[in-house]
Amino acid sequence: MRFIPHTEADVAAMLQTLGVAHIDDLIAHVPENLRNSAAIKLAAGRTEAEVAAEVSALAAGNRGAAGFISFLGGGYYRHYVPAAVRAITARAEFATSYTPYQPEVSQGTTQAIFEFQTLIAQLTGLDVANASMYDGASAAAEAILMAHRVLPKRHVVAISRALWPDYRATIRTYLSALGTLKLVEVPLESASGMIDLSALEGLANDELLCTVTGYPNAFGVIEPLGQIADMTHRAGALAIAVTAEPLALGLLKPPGALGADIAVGEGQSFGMPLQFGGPGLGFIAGRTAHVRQMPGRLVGQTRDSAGRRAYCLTLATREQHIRRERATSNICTNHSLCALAATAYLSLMGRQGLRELAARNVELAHQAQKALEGAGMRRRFSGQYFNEFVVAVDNPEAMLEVAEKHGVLAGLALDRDYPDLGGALLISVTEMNTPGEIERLCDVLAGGR
Amino acid sequence: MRFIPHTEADVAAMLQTLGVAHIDDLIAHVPENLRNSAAIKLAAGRTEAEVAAEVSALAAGNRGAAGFISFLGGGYYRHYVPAAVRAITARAEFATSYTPYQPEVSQGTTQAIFEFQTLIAQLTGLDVANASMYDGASAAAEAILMAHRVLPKRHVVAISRALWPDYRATIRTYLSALGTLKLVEVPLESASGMIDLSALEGLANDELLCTVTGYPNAFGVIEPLGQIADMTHRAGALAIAVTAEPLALGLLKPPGALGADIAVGEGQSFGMPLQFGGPGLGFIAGRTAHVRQMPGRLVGQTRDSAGRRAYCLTLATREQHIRRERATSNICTNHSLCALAATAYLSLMGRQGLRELAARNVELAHQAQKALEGAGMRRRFSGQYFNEFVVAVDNPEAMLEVAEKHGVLAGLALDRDYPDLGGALLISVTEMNTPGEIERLCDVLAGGR
Amino acid sequence: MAVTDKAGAVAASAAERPDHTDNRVPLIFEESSPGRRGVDAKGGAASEERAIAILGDELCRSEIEGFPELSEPQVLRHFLRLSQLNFGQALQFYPLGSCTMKYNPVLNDEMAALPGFAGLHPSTPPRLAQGAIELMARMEAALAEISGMDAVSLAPAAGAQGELAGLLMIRAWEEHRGKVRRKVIIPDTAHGTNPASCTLAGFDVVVAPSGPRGYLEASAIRGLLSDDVAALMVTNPNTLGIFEPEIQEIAAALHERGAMLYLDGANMNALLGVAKPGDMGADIVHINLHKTFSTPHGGGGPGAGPVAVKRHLEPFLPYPRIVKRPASGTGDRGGQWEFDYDRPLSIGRLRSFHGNFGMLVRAYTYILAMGGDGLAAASRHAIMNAAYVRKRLEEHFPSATAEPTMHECVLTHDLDQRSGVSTLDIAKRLLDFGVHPPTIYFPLVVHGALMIEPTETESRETLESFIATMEQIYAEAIENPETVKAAPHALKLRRIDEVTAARRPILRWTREG
Amino acid sequence: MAVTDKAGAVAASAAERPDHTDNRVPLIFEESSPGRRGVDAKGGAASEERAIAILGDELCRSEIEGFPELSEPQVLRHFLRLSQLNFGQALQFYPLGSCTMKYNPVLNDEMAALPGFAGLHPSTPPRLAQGAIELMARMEAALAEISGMDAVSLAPAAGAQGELAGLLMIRAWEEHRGKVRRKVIIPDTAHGTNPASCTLAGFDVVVAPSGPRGYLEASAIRGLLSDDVAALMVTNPNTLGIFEPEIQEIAAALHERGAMLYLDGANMNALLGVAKPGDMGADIVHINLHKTFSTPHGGGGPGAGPVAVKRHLEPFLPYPRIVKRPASGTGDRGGQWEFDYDRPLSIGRLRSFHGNFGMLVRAYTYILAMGGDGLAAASRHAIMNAAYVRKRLEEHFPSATAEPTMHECVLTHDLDQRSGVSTLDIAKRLLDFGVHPPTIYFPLVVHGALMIEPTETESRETLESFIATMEQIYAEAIENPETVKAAPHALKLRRIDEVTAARRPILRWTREG
Ligand SMILES: Cc1ncc(COP(=O)(O)O)c(C=O)c1O
Ligand SMILES: Cc1ncc(COP(=O)(O)O)c(C=O)c1O
Repeated sequence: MRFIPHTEADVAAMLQTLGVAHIDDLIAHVPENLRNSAAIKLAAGRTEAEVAAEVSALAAGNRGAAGFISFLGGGYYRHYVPAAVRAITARAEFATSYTPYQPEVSQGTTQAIFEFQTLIAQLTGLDVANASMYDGASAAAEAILMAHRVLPKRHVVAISRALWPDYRATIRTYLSALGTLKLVEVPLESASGMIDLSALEGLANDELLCTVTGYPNAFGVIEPLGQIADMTHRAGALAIAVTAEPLALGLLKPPGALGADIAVGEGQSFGMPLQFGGPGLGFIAGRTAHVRQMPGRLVGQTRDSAGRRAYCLTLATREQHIRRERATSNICTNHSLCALAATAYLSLMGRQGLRELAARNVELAHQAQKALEGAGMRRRFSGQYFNEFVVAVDNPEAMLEVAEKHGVLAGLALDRDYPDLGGALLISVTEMNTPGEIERLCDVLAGGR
Repeated sequence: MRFIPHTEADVAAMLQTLGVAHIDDLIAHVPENLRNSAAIKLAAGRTEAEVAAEVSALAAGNRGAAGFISFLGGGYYRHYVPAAVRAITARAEFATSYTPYQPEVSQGTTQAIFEFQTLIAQLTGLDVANASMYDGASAAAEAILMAHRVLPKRHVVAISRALWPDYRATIRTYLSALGTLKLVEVPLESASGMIDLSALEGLANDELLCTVTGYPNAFGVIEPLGQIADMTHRAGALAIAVTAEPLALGLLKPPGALGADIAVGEGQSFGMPLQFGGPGLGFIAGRTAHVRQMPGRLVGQTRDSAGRRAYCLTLATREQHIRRERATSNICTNHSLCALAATAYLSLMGRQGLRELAARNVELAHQAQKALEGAGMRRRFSGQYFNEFVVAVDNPEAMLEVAEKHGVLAGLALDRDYPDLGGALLISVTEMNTPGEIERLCDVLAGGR
Repeated sequence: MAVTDKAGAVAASAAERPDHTDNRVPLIFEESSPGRRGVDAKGGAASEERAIAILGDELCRSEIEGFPELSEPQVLRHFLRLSQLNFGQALQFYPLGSCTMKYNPVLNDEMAALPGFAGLHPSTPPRLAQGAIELMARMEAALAEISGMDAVSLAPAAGAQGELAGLLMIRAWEEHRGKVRRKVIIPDTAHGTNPASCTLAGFDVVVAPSGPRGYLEASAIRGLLSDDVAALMVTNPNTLGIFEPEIQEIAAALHERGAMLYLDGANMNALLGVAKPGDMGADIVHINLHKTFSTPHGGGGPGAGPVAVKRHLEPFLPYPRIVKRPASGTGDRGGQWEFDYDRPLSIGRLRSFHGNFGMLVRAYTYILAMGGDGLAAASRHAIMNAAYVRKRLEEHFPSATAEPTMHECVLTHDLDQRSGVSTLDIAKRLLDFGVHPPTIYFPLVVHGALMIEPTETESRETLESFIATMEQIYAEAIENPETVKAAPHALKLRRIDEVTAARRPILRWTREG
Repeated sequence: MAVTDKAGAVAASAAERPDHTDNRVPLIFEESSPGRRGVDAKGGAASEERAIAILGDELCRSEIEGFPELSEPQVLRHFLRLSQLNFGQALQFYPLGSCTMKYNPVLNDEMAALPGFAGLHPSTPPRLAQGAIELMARMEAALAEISGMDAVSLAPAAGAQGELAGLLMIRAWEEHRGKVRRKVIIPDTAHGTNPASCTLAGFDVVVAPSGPRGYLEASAIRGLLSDDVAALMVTNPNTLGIFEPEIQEIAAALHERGAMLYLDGANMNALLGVAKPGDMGADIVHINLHKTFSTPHGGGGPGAGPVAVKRHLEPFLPYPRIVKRPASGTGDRGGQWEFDYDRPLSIGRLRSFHGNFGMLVRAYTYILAMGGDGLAAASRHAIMNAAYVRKRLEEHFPSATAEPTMHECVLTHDLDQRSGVSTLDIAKRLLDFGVHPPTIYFPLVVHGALMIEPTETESRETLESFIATMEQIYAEAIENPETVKAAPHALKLRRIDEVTAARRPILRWTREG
């Protein structure tokens, strides 16, 4: 067996030391009935070549992974990943190490996390970020729980309906068991595609725990986060901003600067492949005053006994392995290697590269939207947007099928989640799309109507 | 520019230190007429994404790289390369280091080469091997030059006609300038596909410098290396064995044991992708007595000043950078990273794995040959073979075209190089071919006639 | 001027500890220089102005304070040098108990990187993603077979999220049947995520003291049962490495009282082909693919924590579920794989999209490579390696239990009394020998615990070397305890002060420093 | 018993120098254990017997004496640990003169690994390999444009083979014209491959002393010319880093006497967009893709050494040549790329197949990324970096020449007289600071030469740090020379004894040891 080194001689010698005749004698104490039914009925082991062939065949079965012009977005975004990112995350020293519980032999991981925490804090305009969460959706749920630890007496959670359906569903799941919290969905302003501020106003009282707003939101629209935060603060509550396309933060005002108390999101755009939706990267940032209520791991700067700068996990008393049932979260394994990918990606992009990439996304998306407008496809919302937007169409599903036949994945139909919008298509445009592809999109959609 | 770090501020500051106003002032001493015509008329630099797209399109233009059932061999062989080999050669510490002139910071490279030298010596059954040559063909040429340094008074080089045409051509080129050496091609025994021993006998006199024999040869046939070596030695000459499919050495008697004085070959089968023919790996092994006549680099074992075992380049007085025009060869850059791939590959295969893989190649090839025989395709030669063989057909080129239309690359037509054989097809079968593919080969070839 | 200062600093530090492995790699922010870039962006600076014009100033930020600016060669060098400061399983023996640091086959990563997987958007129409969904379906089936359960969800991002899903299913199932129990029993040896997940799922934790012999006794559990107990959450083998001998009686007792058995499958590496959780009577089990199924730990993650249940809980699994729809008009033979969102009883969504797919590809690749026979062999060899280490070390590092143990062993020692050398000191001294220490001080019930899990992929030579090293450290601890107490010595850093880090937390770089 | 001995050994060594980076990784043969395997082969042992039955015993060996036997995890760990004992350009500053250790973009390797290239058999019918042949054709065109030559062959595996090809072309051309000259002039500063290639090509070497100012003077060359001189082989910039100022007059003088100018393009990194060899009057130039065009050096290779010529030599280039055949019947538009073997005047084949294609893909990827403008910028920055180091170090490490230098500078020093510290000592001391030393004692004409080539991809901070380190070493050499003479200190190995290695050569492992 290529992964199991022992030879027959090794086994014989070791069993002799253990004073048993057969390796199965070592599990003789396991109840016989269990052992008797334990055989695993799966095909026998195969050579590497055979395995590679079989798995590659499955990969080839995903026709949508290549050969289509794609405008799919809506929470996961198509961005170019520089080769250097792969070279870095492929390093065995990073990939095959565990959580850095032994800082003396984990400085590579701990320093990279410290850099990641800093980058996220810089992008969100907040004080501190943690070492990563699973994804944007669970991070949003954890943000609400964090807010609740900060304001235990309050119980109303106001969530914009323009938050991604997956995120709202995940939040519902995470909060389902805690009878104490009341989820209220704030309706949208149907014209702008933004949160209905007057409706929010109605919730702004001393029961309000927090507001949860997409920035940009599920329609690509840039919510008036400043106004929302002010309203929230006036009610003494916490404003939570949720970002699924963090590239936007290269150009948009940072949530922290607009008054958000907690900023969470999905980091997939920063150097992670699409890989059918995971693993991506959840991030969470907040204010220093609330750091002891944060979920997940934190790396801090310290020194070794010789006074040299070093980094290690810290404030662990918040965590499950110390605090157990009173921990700030149950998270243990996080998305550390994805955080490393993001750190490498952002370091490569740099200040200028990131801003220019964000700018190019804006330019192309608006170019596409104008072109579609020209082709008679009305934009559904008036609110300003970053790199995705919604167009009003009669029968999105049918349209998408036609486009697909012409080799274009034109976007996402929002009907299932937002039937009230009446025929809406979410179209996402990134630097991966060429002007030529945008033309093609117009042609097939115009034809499709 | 992503690969050039200097900012405008850096350049300004550095130029100030250098006391010049503009970076071009640093090349002002280059004759003006040269500078004026030096502009490089190539497209401007592109983003990584654009470059990746353009080069990938060229790769996609190689329809023959995938989607065909292939039986191509004849000097380069289709073998599975374990993923671990790529993980090892991708290590930046190996890939981006220079020739290990500073052993204290090159022990990774020098020890790996020492291991490579040992593995090649073990496989060839000879005393010592060097750190690598460019490829099998140039290694064969260098072997003859090495033999000439051992026996300067002799000048006839007897080359089997069953040596690969590329190899014979390369040898001709390498020897073309040295008027002293006389190349004689030894005819084949048309029935067996082996060297014509009686013809060789005719050359076995005190003018004979060396015999050069493929093992296995260009027809996949296993030459009677022992008899050839004896005959060669009786004439006081040196026997050179040339192996293009080194996997055969896992199962066949080693050249050294059969009397070969120098064994050279192509190492591509040991963990290198086909990549259209290069880089592969030339190897050369010989007897201790002749080591000072060897071309190329050698790593030896030594100690550091504290007595610890270490490895470094040695016997460099043979080489161009010391001996200049009297060097044993002009080779400087060799194929070190390919030697590392081979070392990793052979370590993974191990004694048992290598023998079993060689065995599987033999089994499948003979299975295919029998099947073709059954389908009425006569084997051209009677000599025993390893994993490729020749079948006699009327019009090979036409046959290959038909097979190609059916998605099969059925082999190589030997007509151009061996017109006298009258319609011959070289078919190579490796572990990459399934029994199903062999059936398919029979069908299309049978149909093709 | 910034640049020369920086340069000076670099040179100085080099002078101080001249070594190319000097571990004070500057922070990426300290290597930054205004205007430098690691990528060439299309559009360039001009497009930045145009974009700001499109969006309007009021929406835009003018700066990203302190953001790094480096060239590609600098960035690569920075992270490659950082990597050299880590231990990793691929390079060192890493017997971290309860973490199953086994070999991660290189092929796993290559398969996950195939364009057909890496380039697949999660919202791709299922008909264009059949290979990926089929892989998930096969993975569900394989895990069901391996664990002896009826249905599997691959959604959980990690074990802890699998725990949350499992506990929420228990709650949903009870709500569905009208009564909600408030308590979950957890042994004192449990992993921290177990109680933490209970809290998140709204249950109160009842701690069950592990019996005198280190395992749960059915009688003790019976004593804790009541109509308010929803479940018992137990890790088997438990964190002492003991296979819970009375697990079946315990399951029966629970079921009798209408409670469920949640089996924490983090230690599944002991059970492959040895005993199936389903057969033990488990109603729910989660499996950490990053432990038993060889996906890399990545310095803390990502992993995947699929949750498997018995038939009665299937309707409560998180959505979406994978289903095969009968052949549609599109002409696919044998129907088409799709996602089912219409799951009225489901606990809901755990996260966005379909789970950590990239990890599923790796684990599936591993399962194909090992096969049923290989997996069974893996557990047996893992158990033998742990037993061997326990046996060979028993003189100076006796086992915390007299019971037979499985894939890991928990050892203790008397060095603190004999020479004031603590378990932490031993752990730090191991670093000097190029060994990653075992899990220490866990489980909490064992004095100065050393929790050792060698895994099946380590050679006998490695075990012998580790044993010799442990013996040497024991001798050192007696002869000159200071050497051990002051460890590590051979690394670029001495022992790191974790206390100060927590007292005055510095959690990010700032220009002011 | 073998295993325990080995284990004992490992533990012992660990004890001796406790450090995970202890560099005595055992030899792969010493980690071997009978019956272990790193791959699962289809067919297995049974097929071995069947194959031997097929071939017959007399043809088969029964054993591969001493061949290693390890598991996959062991093999990976072995080589990853070995890798950690190397310096590499990606991790350290590596200013090795004449070697152009510039950054190797990661994308290059990814492109070479694309299945469409990696999986392409060299004997694939050209119609099924159009992408690969077109890449080669584009590469030929790009190199012709960059070098100012008329035709290019990509066949040479490295610079030295390019030299051989070039010299053989000169000979073939002369033979074609009926007269054969026997001499080639080479400056005393030339790289060793130049004279070695001359010998191989059957020419006698005439050494031209470089002039008092470090470059060749046309007058001196004229003095050496005769009807028996076939060519002058010169590196420009020469190995002192000086651009040969009289190169054009020299070319004219050569051509006047019917001799040719062979320009060694190893230092092409100084000439991109600065001066084209073709314009200098070169008849032949070879280019090292592993230097100027960023393909990795791989610990010594592989590289690629394309050779470019002026029109009159085109017929003599090695075959096969790349040609575009008019559209055949198969319906391809614009014709089809093919290989032409019918080259009556060609010097013949240099090696099997079509050259080191994998390296061509990397270099072409680099050329596309840089573009014409980027390449021109690269040489200018490379020249500035070298000039900056020369200037900043001039006090203690003066330049070997007063002439302006290009992409590299050759420095000397007085430390041997002042304190008995040699250039080798300085080189070894640099290792302690994490810097790979420059090329030393070359060119031979410079006393204690330090030949420094920073390349354009190194940042100013790195140069500043290097400068500070050199100054520090100079100071050390005066204050306590022993520190420098005994260097390195900070590595796992002290200075390695290369003399003994050559006196009693041990060139392979044997069981007896
Ligand atoms: C026994 C046990 N249970 C649960 C967990 C939590 O799993 P994860 O870290 O994947 O969330 C772990 C992991 O450390 C564990 O060891
Ligand atoms: C000036 C010069 N000429 C020729 C060569 C030989 O090139 P290669 O090593 O690629 O054979 C080199 C390489 O070191 C060189 O520096």
